[in-house]
Amino acid sequence: MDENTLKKLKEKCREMLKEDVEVIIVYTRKESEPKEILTVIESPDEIEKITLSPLSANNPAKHLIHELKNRSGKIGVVAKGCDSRAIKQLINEGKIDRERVHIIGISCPGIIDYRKLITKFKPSEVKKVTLSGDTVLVQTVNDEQRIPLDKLIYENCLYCTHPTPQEYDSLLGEVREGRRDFSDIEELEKMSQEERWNYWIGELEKCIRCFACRNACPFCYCTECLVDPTDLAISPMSPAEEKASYPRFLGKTVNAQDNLFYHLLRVIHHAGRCVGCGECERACPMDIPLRKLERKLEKEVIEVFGYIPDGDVPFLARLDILPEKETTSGR
Amino acid sequence: MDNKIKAMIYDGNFLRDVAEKLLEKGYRVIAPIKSGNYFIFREIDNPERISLNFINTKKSAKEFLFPQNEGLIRYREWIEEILLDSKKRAIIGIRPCDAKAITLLDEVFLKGFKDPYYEARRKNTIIIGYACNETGDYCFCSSLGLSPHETEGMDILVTNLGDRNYLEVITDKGDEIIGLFDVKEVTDEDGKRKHELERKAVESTTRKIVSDMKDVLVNNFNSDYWRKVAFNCIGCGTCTFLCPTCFCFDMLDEGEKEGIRYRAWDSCQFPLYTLESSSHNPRREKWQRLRNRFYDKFLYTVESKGKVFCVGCGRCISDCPAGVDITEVMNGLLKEVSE
Amino acid sequence: MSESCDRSNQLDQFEPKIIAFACNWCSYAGADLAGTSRIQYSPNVRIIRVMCSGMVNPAMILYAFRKGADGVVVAGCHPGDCHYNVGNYYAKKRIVLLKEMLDFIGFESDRLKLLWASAAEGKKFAEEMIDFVEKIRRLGPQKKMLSIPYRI
Amino acid sequence: MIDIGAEMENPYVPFKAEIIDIRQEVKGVRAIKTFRMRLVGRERFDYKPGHGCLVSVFGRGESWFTIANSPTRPDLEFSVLKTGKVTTKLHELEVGDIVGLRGPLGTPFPVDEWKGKNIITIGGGIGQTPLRSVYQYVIDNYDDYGELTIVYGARTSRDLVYKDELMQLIDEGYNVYLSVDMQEEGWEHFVGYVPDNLRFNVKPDPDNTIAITCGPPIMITLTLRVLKELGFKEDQVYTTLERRMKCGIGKCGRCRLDGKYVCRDGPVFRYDRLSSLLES
Repeated sequence: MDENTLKKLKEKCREMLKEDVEVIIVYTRKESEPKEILTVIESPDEIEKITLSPLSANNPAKHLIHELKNRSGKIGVVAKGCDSRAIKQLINEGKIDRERVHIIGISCPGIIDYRKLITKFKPSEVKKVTLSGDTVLVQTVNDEQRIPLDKLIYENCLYCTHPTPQEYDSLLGEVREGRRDFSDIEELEKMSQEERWNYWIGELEKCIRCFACRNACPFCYCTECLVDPTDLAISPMSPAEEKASYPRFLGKTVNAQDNLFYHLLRVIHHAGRCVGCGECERACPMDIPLRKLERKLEKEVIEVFGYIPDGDVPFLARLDILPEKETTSGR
Repeated sequence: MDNKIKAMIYDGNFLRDVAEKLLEKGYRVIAPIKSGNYFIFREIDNPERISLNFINTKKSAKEFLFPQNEGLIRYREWIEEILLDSKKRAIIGIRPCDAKAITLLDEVFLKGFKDPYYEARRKNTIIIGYACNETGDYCFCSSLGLSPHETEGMDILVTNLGDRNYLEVITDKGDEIIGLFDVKEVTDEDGKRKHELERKAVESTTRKIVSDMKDVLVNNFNSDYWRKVAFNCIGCGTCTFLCPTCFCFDMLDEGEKEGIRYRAWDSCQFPLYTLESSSHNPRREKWQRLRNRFYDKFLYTVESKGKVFCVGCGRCISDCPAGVDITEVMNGLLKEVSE
Repeated sequence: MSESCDRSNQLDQFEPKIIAFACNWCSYAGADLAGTSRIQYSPNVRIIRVMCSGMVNPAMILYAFRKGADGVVVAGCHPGDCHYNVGNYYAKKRIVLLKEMLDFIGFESDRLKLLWASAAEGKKFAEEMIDFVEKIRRLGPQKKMLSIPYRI
Repeated sequence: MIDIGAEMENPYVPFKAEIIDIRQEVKGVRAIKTFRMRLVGRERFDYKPGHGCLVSVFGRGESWFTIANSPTRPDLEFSVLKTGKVTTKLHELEVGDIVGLRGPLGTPFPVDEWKGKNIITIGGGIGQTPLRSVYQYVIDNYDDYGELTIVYGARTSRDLVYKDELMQLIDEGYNVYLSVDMQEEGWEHFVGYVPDNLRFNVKPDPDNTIAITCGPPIMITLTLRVLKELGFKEDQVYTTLERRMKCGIGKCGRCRLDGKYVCRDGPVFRYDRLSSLLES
């Protein structure tokens, strides 16, 4: 994520654009603030726009699906550890055709939580944010500050299991070891049942059901989502009974219980698929700790079912790893 | 300065004291409190919980006049009850841009067909504003003809001069309330100080937008620019739900035999918003929906209501997960047109 | 789908509302057998016939809780003799995960029960239902997940 | 000009209405039923042809229907195509059931301005409903208006709505041009699409004539093109638009098309106002 990785990335992109790659999905900086967004570059003169810093947060997997649908050629994509895991999982689920993708893997030391950054700096004054070693260099209009990364790091990256991409065509940055650690989930599990209920109802009461978490997640791609279908598979010819009897599990009543229904249902669909990229928590305007729900699910998938994520056979298909008892928790 | 507005000085923290007084008089007081690392309006029962060191709250106070869920009719075989809510309320500590947004909502709900539900709440709500001495990084109210010390839409505007408060009373409702407090005359030194604060706030605004985009938008409806702008957008409802001037709603029935017909916030970014039962959807693509949001704010509402429906609060910029920025989009369109 | 269960007021003895999703080939036939052979079991159980226990979607279970069910039972065939071969395996996987998540958020996951009952085990089906209703009666009415939109 | 929904003090609360007669117009998958309703406990609100109502079924929701009969005829008639949640429930109702009615909503046809002019109505499928209200009004005040021509077509003769009424009009000597898309035995009228029927058979003379068209979007576009070829100017042609509607009073933003609300400023539009719209 430091300067020379960025230089190598630019050279790599220049080469790729000369070869068979039609476009590359890369990070570029917004004009008015240091936040980085994903853009598609097609020609070599756009190479200068590419950035790579601890602010390159978003997961390009969903954009990749979109571009593959709209273009015919090969597509390059810059992917950190969790992003490449997402792309690999989507390949297993048949949403991405591996031959048409050139993955530039970036070994990721952890990204900055933008919300923490703007509590310390005014966004319009920040010129450049770069990483050297494990301290962050923030160049602002009037001075330059050095802050240790773990002061600004996005909390989810502390529990990162795959900082170095597994699935890539070329890899930049030295290899890093991930670790599997569910200490924050165990903290929550120690609380009593009442405390946990009050904690979660207190958090989920803030939800305004804007569906940013679902729309940001690379694995929430069903158009007929049970909770808020983005498109109904109806045609002018579909009979009225079918449309009338369409199941409506959830209206637009926004209260703690209905929000809980929505989030539980959304999360449980990610069993064994979630790669921990944190897009859902970053997208949530109300700062709800959504990652904790997903990580609890990942913990159960590993401990109760003994399924190691990233296996080639998706979790749903593994019917041979059922626990004997109904549930081991019983707490 | 509108001549009707009376200015006066109050020693001490007026917002906290007025909250206490109004609670005693049986008002439901709604004020900003700190929750997590942002601020939000909540109904409070003791004035200590008010905290005022914020640029703006996460959600505007719109939800107390036009709630996210509002019961209209409770029914069994036929109508059981019409659920009007006319409890006396006071919204305290609202920023000038959100107060202006409320006057825009009045344009929608009180003009032409009077919306009885909105009117019942609006008539019984006192709005006491809190001027901005420093604009945030995402604010651009000054480029929309608004000032950080704007008084439109408020009963009383409070400006913090440090040790004392500079009050501006705009409506008779404000007069009644001021009557309960002992206030002092304004010295011209206070007046100078207030204008100084206002000027400093306007200067510190970094973001700009051109408010009259009408003809640029009309000629560029089919340009490819809108597809590029929508590349990153994920089609969620965050910008519309946080926006203080968005008023679209959906009406649903909950409960087959007996239940409630309620209306809930809806977003033009959701595809089902315009999907017809014949499966025809006038805005099927994500970029058409995003384009519609910009056209609604800067063209359609100008055509139908004569007002730009944006108050420059910047919430849709700061909280957009995909980094779509209304000022960059509009200025980008102007730049692209000029090339 | 269960209608909105209106909350009967607090009698001296709490009568729980139980929703049972019974798989058409085994458990529903088992419940039928219990009925035809005059085996009594508590009337609180409302049975919904589904073609396979694998069809029971977590949304249906959560929807039942949201509308006021005190307990939900998913009854299917014994592992191995499911009419669709793997339906009950999926059911088990979903129910175990859902119970873990319900427990994590502080909801009594004992209110959800997975039951294997073949077509011949009418008696076992009835007994399981009776002691499940007792367990729920001890747990008391389920108010946590109950969503009352009329509160708007 | 009738103020929209003048008699409703709360625009979201429907009037109580009882179904007094149901006529099955079309059977099968795309069934159509015409409901005749009478308000309970109050006089019928007065309205103009082209006004519509939101028929409300508690527990299911509301749907917009243009009033099918002319104000000169008793009660209120709505033709309901079975296509979704609310309409399916409506089709299950029997005579005597209670529904809610919110209206009159929308902007009606300016029938007063048309006095002394010839009227031609061009309808397709269920689009015939608003036109029926117009031609019934014209027939009841026939000396105020010029010549009336009715052009109406549907996919098959089974899909024709108000068939017996139209046959009766033919016997009474009004020029009615019916058409079906495909040839059927026992069908002696025109075979083909409505716009072709208009171009080859009807060939209306644009002088002092008002044309009103309503039906599926493709039919409207083709009909507008034929009318232009025949020399109709844009302010002589009226059409209606289809949009998803919820509040019906120009608030909720769903049916907004550019600066206009289809439910309040429409669904009837004069064509010259439509051609300038960006999004149509």
